[in-house]
Amino acid sequence: MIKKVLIANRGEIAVRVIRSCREMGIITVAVYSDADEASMHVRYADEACYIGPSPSTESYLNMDKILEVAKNCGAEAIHPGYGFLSENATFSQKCRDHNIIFIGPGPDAIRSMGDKITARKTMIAAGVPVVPGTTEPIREDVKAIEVIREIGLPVMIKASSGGGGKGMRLVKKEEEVESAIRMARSEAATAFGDDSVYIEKYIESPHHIEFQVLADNHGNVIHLFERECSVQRRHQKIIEETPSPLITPDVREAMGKTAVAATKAVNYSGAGTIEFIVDEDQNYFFLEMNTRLQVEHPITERVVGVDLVKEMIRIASGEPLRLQQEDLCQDGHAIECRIYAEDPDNNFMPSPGKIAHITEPKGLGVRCDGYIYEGYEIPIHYDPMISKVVCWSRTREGTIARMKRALYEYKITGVKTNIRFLERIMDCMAFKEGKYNTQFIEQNQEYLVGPQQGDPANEDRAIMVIFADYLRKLSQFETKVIAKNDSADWKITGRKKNLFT
Amino acid sequence: MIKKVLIANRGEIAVRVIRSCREMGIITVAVYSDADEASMHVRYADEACYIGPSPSTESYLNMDKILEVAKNCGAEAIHPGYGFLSENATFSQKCRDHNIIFIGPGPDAIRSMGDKITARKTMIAAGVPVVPGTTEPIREDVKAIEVIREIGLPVMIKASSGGGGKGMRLVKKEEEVESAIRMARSEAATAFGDDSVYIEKYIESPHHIEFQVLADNHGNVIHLFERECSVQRRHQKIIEETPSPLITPDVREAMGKTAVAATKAVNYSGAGTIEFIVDEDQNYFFLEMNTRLQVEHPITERVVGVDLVKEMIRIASGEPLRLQQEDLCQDGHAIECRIYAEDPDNNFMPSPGKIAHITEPKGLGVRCDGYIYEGYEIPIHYDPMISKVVCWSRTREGTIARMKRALYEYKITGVKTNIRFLERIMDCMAFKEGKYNTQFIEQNQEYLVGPQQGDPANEDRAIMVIFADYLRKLSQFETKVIAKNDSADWKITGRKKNLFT
Amino acid sequence: MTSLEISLDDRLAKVKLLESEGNHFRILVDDKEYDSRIIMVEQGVYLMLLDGKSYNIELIEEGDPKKYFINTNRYSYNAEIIDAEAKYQKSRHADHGDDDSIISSPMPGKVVKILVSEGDRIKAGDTVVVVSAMKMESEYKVKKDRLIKEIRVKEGDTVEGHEPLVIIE
Amino acid sequence: MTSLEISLDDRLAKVKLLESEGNHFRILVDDKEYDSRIIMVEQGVYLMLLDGKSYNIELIEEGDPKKYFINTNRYSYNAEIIDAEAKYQKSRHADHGDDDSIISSPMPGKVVKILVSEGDRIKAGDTVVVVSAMKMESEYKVKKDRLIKEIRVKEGDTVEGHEPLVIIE
Repeated sequence: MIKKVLIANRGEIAVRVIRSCREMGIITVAVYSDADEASMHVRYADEACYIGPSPSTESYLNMDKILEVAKNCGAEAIHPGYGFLSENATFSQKCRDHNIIFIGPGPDAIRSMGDKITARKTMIAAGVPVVPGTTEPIREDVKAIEVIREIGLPVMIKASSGGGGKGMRLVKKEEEVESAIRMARSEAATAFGDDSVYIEKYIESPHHIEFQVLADNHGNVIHLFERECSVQRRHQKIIEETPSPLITPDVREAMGKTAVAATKAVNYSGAGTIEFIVDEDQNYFFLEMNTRLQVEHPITERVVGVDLVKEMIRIASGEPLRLQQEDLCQDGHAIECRIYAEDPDNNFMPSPGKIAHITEPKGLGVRCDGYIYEGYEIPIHYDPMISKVVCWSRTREGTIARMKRALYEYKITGVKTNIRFLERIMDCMAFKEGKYNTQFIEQNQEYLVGPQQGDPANEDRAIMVIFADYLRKLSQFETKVIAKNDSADWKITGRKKNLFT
Repeated sequence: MIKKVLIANRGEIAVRVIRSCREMGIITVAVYSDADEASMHVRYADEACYIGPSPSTESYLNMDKILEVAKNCGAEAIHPGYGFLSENATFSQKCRDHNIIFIGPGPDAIRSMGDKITARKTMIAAGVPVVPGTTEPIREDVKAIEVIREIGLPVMIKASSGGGGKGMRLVKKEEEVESAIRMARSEAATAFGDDSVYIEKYIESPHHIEFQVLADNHGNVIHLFERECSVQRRHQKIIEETPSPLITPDVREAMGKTAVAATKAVNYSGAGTIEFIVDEDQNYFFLEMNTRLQVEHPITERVVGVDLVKEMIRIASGEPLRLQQEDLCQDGHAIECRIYAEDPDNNFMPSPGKIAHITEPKGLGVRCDGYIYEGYEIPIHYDPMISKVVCWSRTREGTIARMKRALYEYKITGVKTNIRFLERIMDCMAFKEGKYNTQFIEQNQEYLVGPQQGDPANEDRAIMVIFADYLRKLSQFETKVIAKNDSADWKITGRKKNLFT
Repeated sequence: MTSLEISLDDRLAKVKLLESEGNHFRILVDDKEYDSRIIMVEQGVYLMLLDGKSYNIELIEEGDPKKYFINTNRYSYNAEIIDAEAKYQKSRHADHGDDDSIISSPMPGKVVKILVSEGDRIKAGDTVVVVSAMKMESEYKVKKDRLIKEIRVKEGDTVEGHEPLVIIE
Repeated sequence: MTSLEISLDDRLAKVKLLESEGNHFRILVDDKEYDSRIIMVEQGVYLMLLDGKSYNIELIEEGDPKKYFINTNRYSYNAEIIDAEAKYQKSRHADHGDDDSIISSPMPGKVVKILVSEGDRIKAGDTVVVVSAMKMESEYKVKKDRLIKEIRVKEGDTVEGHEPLVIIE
């Protein structure tokens, strides 16, 4: 078994990986940039190594520096988390070349799935249904425009090396084409160091349903059922649940078998996710494979009762899978809400800053995976996701009620967050009935805007608290002045009226 | 269904009950004493009513005041939590007289089980095996001494109205008899308002195993399996787990049936616990029934997948049980550690005080039910338990590893706690092997004491941090002096050398 | 007793302290009288007990001890203590320049691209500058035909929130 | 540069600051030199990065800014900053009265029972007073034969930690 792991990541996922390592008795090494010196993953790991300046291109994406640090501290393996280098075939190859275990698939699997065009070709060959689209990566704006004209609008532009919604643009109108291509390529370059894109026919209002898979180095592949990820904003998931309220047991079984077949087709190893788009009639098409741990993996962990990070580490250590497909079942219902530092009332603008106060939800059936703490300054350089709330209960209805309770309990001040927005989703009839697709946010705008009309009694209470706080500061100031006056012969000028200026 | 519930309790259990009410859409009313004005249950409830001075006899045990408040605020039901009035037959009766639903059993069931002597008689009649002991409550020291001489030492003195280890004393030697009786009766009077005691033959080194039961008002009774509660200090549980590492499936089934029979024998309603003492050969004897929710109920919730507080409320509303015995099973393994504000290196002396800083454990398979927060002052008037950590995984071994991780993550400063002591228990071979009984703490003293020898490198690090903190304060002071000097014409006397005196 | 005005979003309320002892307050808000307990339980976190109800209200000072951002359960507000001095400051700032003449990002970020030069005449809807923060890129455009007067930043610069990036006319 | 002594339980260490910049420190502890980053991440919570390892150390001021209770992962310590003034204070307190002559509770609580009267002569092992705190009762006994000189509390009193309850001789 691996004895020491370097975590080439930051934020909540680095903390989450360290937790499982600690439970396995594995020594953990955090890496950090200038901005992350006091970040939770550095505090929580056994060891911590500096890897460079704040921009991720100079630190968390700096492969050679990370490998050098891993060598120096004697780490036998690297866990890449999600994002950053997690789906980088070159990094997986470099780890292999340096005799360091990459906790994830080998370079070939990443390459054939990470490159979305190769992935499509492989899936077509394996008999897996795919969405119509390009078969080659596009590196020039002119070429992209040409291809879009060929397929016909609407289309989706995606980063070839991408995932997680970054570098992704939906184009519906002719006049948006050029700007969309430019933005998608620029974002792709920043996020993945590769500005090539591919283009797919856009299917209106589909469901986004993905299957979790685990594959060992001995040819065994299992799936751990699905996650329904259709609640998206700007093609970024914000709420996920399992089981999906859409698919029937028969379709679930068929999709699970397809997911296992797709995984076997690329000789995969480790934890991965097969993403499907599904229409209202439960027809499903392979969309892409994420060759890494997903943000939303905890809902699967809860319902299937498996620690996915531990499984990844065991697989990377060469162990055969302990779990058999027939032992697995979905027990109860889990929902995850992603908490972002952003302003839902102002076009979801990111809201970095210093955490003034935080109270996290706890109690039965609630898991809260975060990394921020009081006094922590959320850096501007990285993703604005600050935590994930995962709730479970026996029924979907019970889980929604629990999530509402958890979001009510969750208080963060200092930065703006989407917590109230998530609460409104939990109250939304379409969500409660489980009748939603990827157009959910757009179609339910009217239910998702904040309360417009004031509540005079509530205003009065706010005013009184402010007043009490003002009086408290006033009396503290007076006490200080008196204390100073008593203990020394300082002269008091007593400009009390202007004390806060 | 009940619409508004008053919670006649405080601390973590009040917060825990409010959580379930909130998920059910029930309005909650907290009650509080002087000491608890800013306590978490007051902050978290929808409504909050003052009920009296800090000593519990004048507030949380003041039945008439609590009933008056319930009437005034329109609460239809009262949840008593554990401790305080939770096993008080008079209170259950008074609620009934005032047309308020007591979320718990009726006065007759509490009386026949709460009075330990009647309970023994009832159980004997129902064919349930019991431990040899007194058949009448004892109200005089002289009588108690006489009875002890009759049964023969060792004996256990217990509060007739008690539970939770309070007012309980083990007597092994002749010369301890008088002092033990006096202390037990005095503690019983303070905790339960009744100083009568009963006496049982003490069985050396038994296991303490209890069964959770649920009974509705329609004659249905189920059990939710056992909790092994043998890790005790001064007859107070500190660690509980389920399943028990001792009992075999056959014995589990037989004990479960006995628990259901015992529950039916008193026409019970609500959640209750049948406590057994079990010897190494798995012979079991009825010890007592706790006619309320237990501190350790969360491990059952996790392994059986049931919210016990919700079930209690549904039962109290008159609903029949939704769960059938044959639907229930134990999924995986759960352990609870109780966190006390106490000093394990100084005879577990309670350590009330102000919380300077707290970091609670989170992540997969960890539930932390507490009520303290930064800046909160733990009152001297109530129980020193501040939270409970509950861990789950598929296996007992995995759960112990997770608990170690959770305890490592748990940081509380300002008061002393037993966290490091609990960590040492997790490392103790007898515990790891599941081979322990109620003598565990005494028999493993050598493994449970803190590290005696210093670690010079660790000392050096502590010294450097203190030094850095001193330098920080020094520079802050200088900055303040300069700022003051710039902004006003105060004269600085500059006694820098003495700045911290 | 103490009396002053507090602005809460668009509302301006008169507040007067009638009586206080410890955390117990009698306060007049406009014409309504309240009798309440107001307890600071954590830094900036208040518990208010009023008519038997329990309310959690969080105050965040916004740089200035007289300016607050307030979170209540459903609503958030911006508030300000208005005393004589604040009134004077407000009257002075009333005729300050038009904010539309400055293009700024509401949050800290990095300037990714500047699409104009000083002296350029641009059309309504044209993009002036692209700023990236927390992995998201935002385009800042003009609403009317404009002249680029001054560019205060260059590509690659890290900028503060509300910092003027480009001055237009 | 700054130099002083710090006591850590029984140990007395000489500490000297060799260099510091921001949160980067070079420090001499007795004869050993360290090069480390020391960051206060939360109030009283420090992160120390030393030789590639990450350490969490928590400091609690014990009433006096020069006295600390310290939590490291496995060990806890009591520490004190010893400067010239502290040394003087210590020397003055050295010949202070024998603590055994005062019976006190180490924590706040309530006096449940006083079993002696002023002037009583009691025997080794006799209980003097019973104090209840957080629902647990503790008996305070004498180790040798003693005379009860003064009783400073009465039954039912609430007492602070370390407050003298009974004076014995």
